[in-house]
Amino acid sequence: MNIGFELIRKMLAPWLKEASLMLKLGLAIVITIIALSITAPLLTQYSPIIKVGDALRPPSTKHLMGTNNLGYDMFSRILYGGRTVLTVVVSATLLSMCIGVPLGLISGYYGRIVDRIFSIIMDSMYAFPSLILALAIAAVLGPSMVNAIIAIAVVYIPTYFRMVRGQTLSIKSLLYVEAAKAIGARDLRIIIKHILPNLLPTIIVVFTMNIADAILTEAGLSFLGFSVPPPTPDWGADLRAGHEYLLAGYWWLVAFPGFMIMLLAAGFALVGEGLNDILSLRGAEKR
Amino acid sequence: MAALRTYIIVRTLMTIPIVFTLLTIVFIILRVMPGDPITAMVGMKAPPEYIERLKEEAGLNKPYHVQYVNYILGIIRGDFGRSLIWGKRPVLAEILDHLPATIELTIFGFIVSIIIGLITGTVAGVKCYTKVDTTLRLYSIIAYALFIPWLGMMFQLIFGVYLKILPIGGRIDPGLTVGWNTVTGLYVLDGIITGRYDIVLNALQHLILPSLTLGIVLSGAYTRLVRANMIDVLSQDFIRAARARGLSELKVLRHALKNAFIPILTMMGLQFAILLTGAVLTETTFSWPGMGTFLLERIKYVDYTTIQGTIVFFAIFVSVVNLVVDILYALIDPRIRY
Amino acid sequence: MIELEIIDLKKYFPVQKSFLERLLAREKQFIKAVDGISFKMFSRQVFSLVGESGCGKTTTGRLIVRLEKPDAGKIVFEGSDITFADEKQLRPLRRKIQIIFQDPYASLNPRMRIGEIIAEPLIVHSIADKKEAKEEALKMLENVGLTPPHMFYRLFPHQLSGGQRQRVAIARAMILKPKFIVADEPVSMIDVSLRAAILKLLMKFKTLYNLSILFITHDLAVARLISDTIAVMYLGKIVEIAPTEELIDNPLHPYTKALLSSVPSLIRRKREKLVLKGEIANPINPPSGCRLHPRCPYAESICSREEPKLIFYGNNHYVACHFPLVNRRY
Amino acid sequence: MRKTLLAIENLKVYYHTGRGVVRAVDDVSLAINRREIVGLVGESGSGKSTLGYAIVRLLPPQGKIVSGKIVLDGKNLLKLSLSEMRKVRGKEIGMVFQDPLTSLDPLQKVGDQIVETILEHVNISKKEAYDMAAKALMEVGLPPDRLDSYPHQLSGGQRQRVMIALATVLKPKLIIADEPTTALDVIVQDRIMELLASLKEELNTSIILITHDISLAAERADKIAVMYAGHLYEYAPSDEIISKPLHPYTQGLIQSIPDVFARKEIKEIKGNPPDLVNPPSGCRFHPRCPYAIEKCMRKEPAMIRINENRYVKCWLYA
Repeated sequence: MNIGFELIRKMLAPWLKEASLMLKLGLAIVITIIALSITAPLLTQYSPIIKVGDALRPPSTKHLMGTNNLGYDMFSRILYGGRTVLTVVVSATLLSMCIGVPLGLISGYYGRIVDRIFSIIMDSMYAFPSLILALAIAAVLGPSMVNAIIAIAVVYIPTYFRMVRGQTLSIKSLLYVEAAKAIGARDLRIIIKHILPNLLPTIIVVFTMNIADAILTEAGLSFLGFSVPPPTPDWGADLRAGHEYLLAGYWWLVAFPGFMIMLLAAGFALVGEGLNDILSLRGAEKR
Repeated sequence: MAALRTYIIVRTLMTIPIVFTLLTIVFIILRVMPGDPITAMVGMKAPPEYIERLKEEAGLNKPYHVQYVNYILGIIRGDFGRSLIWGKRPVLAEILDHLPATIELTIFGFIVSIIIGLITGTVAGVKCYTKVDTTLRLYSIIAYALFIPWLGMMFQLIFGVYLKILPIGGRIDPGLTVGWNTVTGLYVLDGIITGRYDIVLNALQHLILPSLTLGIVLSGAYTRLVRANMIDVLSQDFIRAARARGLSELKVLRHALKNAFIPILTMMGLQFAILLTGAVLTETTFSWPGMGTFLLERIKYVDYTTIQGTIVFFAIFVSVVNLVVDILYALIDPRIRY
Repeated sequence: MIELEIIDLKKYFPVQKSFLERLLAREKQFIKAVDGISFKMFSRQVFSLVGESGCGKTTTGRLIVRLEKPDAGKIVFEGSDITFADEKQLRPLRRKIQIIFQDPYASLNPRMRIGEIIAEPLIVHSIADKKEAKEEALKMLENVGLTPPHMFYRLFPHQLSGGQRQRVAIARAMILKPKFIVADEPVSMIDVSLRAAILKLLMKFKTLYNLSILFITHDLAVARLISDTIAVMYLGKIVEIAPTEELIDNPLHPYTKALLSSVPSLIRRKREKLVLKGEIANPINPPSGCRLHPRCPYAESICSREEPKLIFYGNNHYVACHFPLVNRRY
Repeated sequence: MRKTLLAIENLKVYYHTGRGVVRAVDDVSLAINRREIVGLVGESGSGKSTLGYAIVRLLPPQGKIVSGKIVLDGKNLLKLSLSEMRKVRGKEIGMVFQDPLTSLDPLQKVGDQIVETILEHVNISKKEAYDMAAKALMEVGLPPDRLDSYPHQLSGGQRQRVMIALATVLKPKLIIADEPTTALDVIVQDRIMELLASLKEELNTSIILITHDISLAAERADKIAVMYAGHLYEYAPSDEIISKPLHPYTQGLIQSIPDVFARKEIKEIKGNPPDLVNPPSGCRFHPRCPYAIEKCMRKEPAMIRINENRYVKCWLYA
């Protein structure tokens, strides 16, 4: 037993600093974008779905990000587009979390045949290309915001399920759960008091990482024309619309929406990575 | 070796329920979910007779269980149905027409991503928690967050529109392939086989931007993965033990890389799905005539059987790749073969 | 009075295999963790199960507190058969039989406060309301020497040292005033200088509650210190049972003797060494007959054919060996 | 030839952690003679492993050797370049680790791992290296066909024998064994210790046996060094230290462990091991020491030489 040496090996002090830096940067990006889209009406006087000027004008002081082929102001489309993206993505990931987590808990805790069936379904879905799966669902349901939410939610249920199931399995065999059994605690108490709280940090990390991924899937869906129908402002759809004018060199039609997608996804990914590092380093020091 | 053979057989058999489940999921999504696919795809305004006719052609007017049995039996026979439009060709034939383009793109994209990913990940892992590492971590996050069509369009703008040095769409200049018979459908390979180096060159030129786009975006995930595994392996006892035996850092790194590669390989199977997702978007951006553009086009034209066939094909494709990866895994790791 | 009787208890664990592999395999394979053991424990006794890792001593303990389901045999606690009791029947029993685990780092929920951990059994069995449970827990903290109790009540496990955590685990086990404790290597992960205190604490509760203790350990020195009777296990079987001093002074089984001659000791008296060949066999396919025979220097052909039974040798001494060292005693 | 093989002088090893600087080894001096087994005894956090790894300069990244000297056979290891140090590791100093399963590369056959080590240090052909590896396996009591085994195919004891073969194949002057038997059962432990002792005779090496088990050290080591909270508190021949421990900590340690062959009461050492980020002032043992006087709190005692072989760091003997 060499615990002392091990402990010191795990005290990863300088690395916590980097993790919290990533977390702060990510949070700054995410909060800024959320704030911008909430306060959109204060920041721009233009409606995103009304012709407000000449078509295909480059960025100017009047139209910060130029205008598109229909003469809509790109800047206000970006701001309001953020609302669409965040609404779809956050509702979808919350939905898949609410379904995936309980299923994973049941599957992991009780095991046996229920676990077999759930696992094989979830594993198959997980291995399948997410965008194509979402595409199939969205295509059947038809393009609308609710349908996009459903399509994305279905795609990410396995992410939560697999993580929660795996963790439940390993926590279930830990001594403190055994100890709870030995004092006579019932299953429900064990799941809620002993397993779920220990899962929460991981769930939060997966949730933020998942949002980042869902942003890209939503953008993919709307780029391919299966998310919110026009003229609702949406970054992926705007990118698609702008693609047609690319050869003519109207760069502002594509540069801004795509950049926003990247920025928002990167923001959430940074938050996820930072949280993950901090939690695992803290965990290592606590042991 | 007998144990290895058993493992391969068992693992192959285990693919069957997975494929079966996937097929069922596809069936449920396309038919049992609220709203029927034909109406959804044609639109509510289409004349009812037209919808009825399409349903009958696709066999959708029968009860669900009959449809399900027919569907599964058809796939077992290798019958993916016939297209509803354009000469009613067998779906499988159409898929096979478009498959090589996708494979060529994914192979090159994969190569780009794995090269970038391995190098950046290893460097980040070895130099972990230095400035180099921080930079590479940021790179991996940004690369991961890049939206493929956007990166593709930026490349098109720079290299196609402004610099005009690279083609921005398609697989090859149309004039070149007149009178040229492909062998495998992979243009680079066929060009080499038939000695048409002008075709090889031209195909490669067309490949640069799409595969760079796909590769860079995917490399982010690999950087992260390789880095995490390297850090993990480098902190293990046997690395310290190898240093204690006086092995040179290069040899120590070799031990580390070999061990770090195993979990990476497992992840590659799952990454393959991401690769395909990426390919669909890349194809759309670069008008690449592969499976992705094919699928989208048929969705637009409501070619229902083709849509189903293509998705089923993707399902089987993914399962087979995962199978191959798992077998490779067993070949590399002696512990699997108990 | 007999507190606990174990009769021919068995537990086989299936070798983990995936669904399809099991279909392909001709026969199921099992790890024979506990393979037919019997013993009696008198009340207020400390009974030690001693053996090397993988001998089945921990599984035996887990079977008795019914964290595992036995495959065959009988567990009789205070006259009632609890071998196959279901969860509902077990609940009242859990108040009487408690377990202390080896690893104090893993046996406490990292997200619960020390106080909550100690009070939990009272809440689970609806013995006390929240306020009473807190009072009890505070008293218990004082009892196990974690003072000031109000401070420790609010701490989280990671703020405690290994020794302190094991005190918490003991407090949790004792708050229900049990009759019977399974102590599974309670000091093996604790710093040497703190072990004595933990053992003393355990003995304090023994007198306080008239406890019977099944003490599981790999360390003969600790077993000698605290137990009345020692049983030695090897590969899922009990090979020898005797009162402590008798076992140490007159080991009859070659395995016990080998164990004794391998334990490091500060009193470096010259001992005759009994050296066993090889290492412990695979519990999936244990050797036929006497399980020690491939390693035993005294093995003869009967040892590989016939399994020796536990035989009484006087002085409360039982041994399962065809050629016990009894003749070599003088 | 000098009598002293390894001399550690005023060694300080600090870890820089999130909570502050951990003084894991603080001003430790220790001399080890040729053909001697020295038991380095201490509880977790005492700095015994850190000391062991500092000798081969294989500390975790946060660990730094702040000052001091480590002289092996007249050569200060702390002054060597990294590549010179690499030549010392494995060739002049062999290491045996606590957990043989995780200390061997799981993907490489044990034979290849031994051969790799040999070829790194000696300029011979692969064939000769294989013969050497086979011989090394036989020396540790394993059949040479085990060269073709992967680590997971061996039992715990066999793996530790492989580790020992790896450590001794180049006939080093010093072997550092870090808790070499903690992961093993007593019977196997005894045989592994026997093997180490016999190899020591055969190869004329010295061994540093790092262990938390003072009984084990007492049985096998010629001398015992007792560490507590980063300090070396007592260093003496095993017999003397067991029969007449001088330092209160050593006394407490001996009183706190039960013995199979003795009917004795055991007594714990009061209190808890100190937090090394904020160690107690003066003598680090003073909060737990039954004999502590005011001076112990204020001032750290110096190492006192009792006789030629016996050292203790305690105000009681000043």
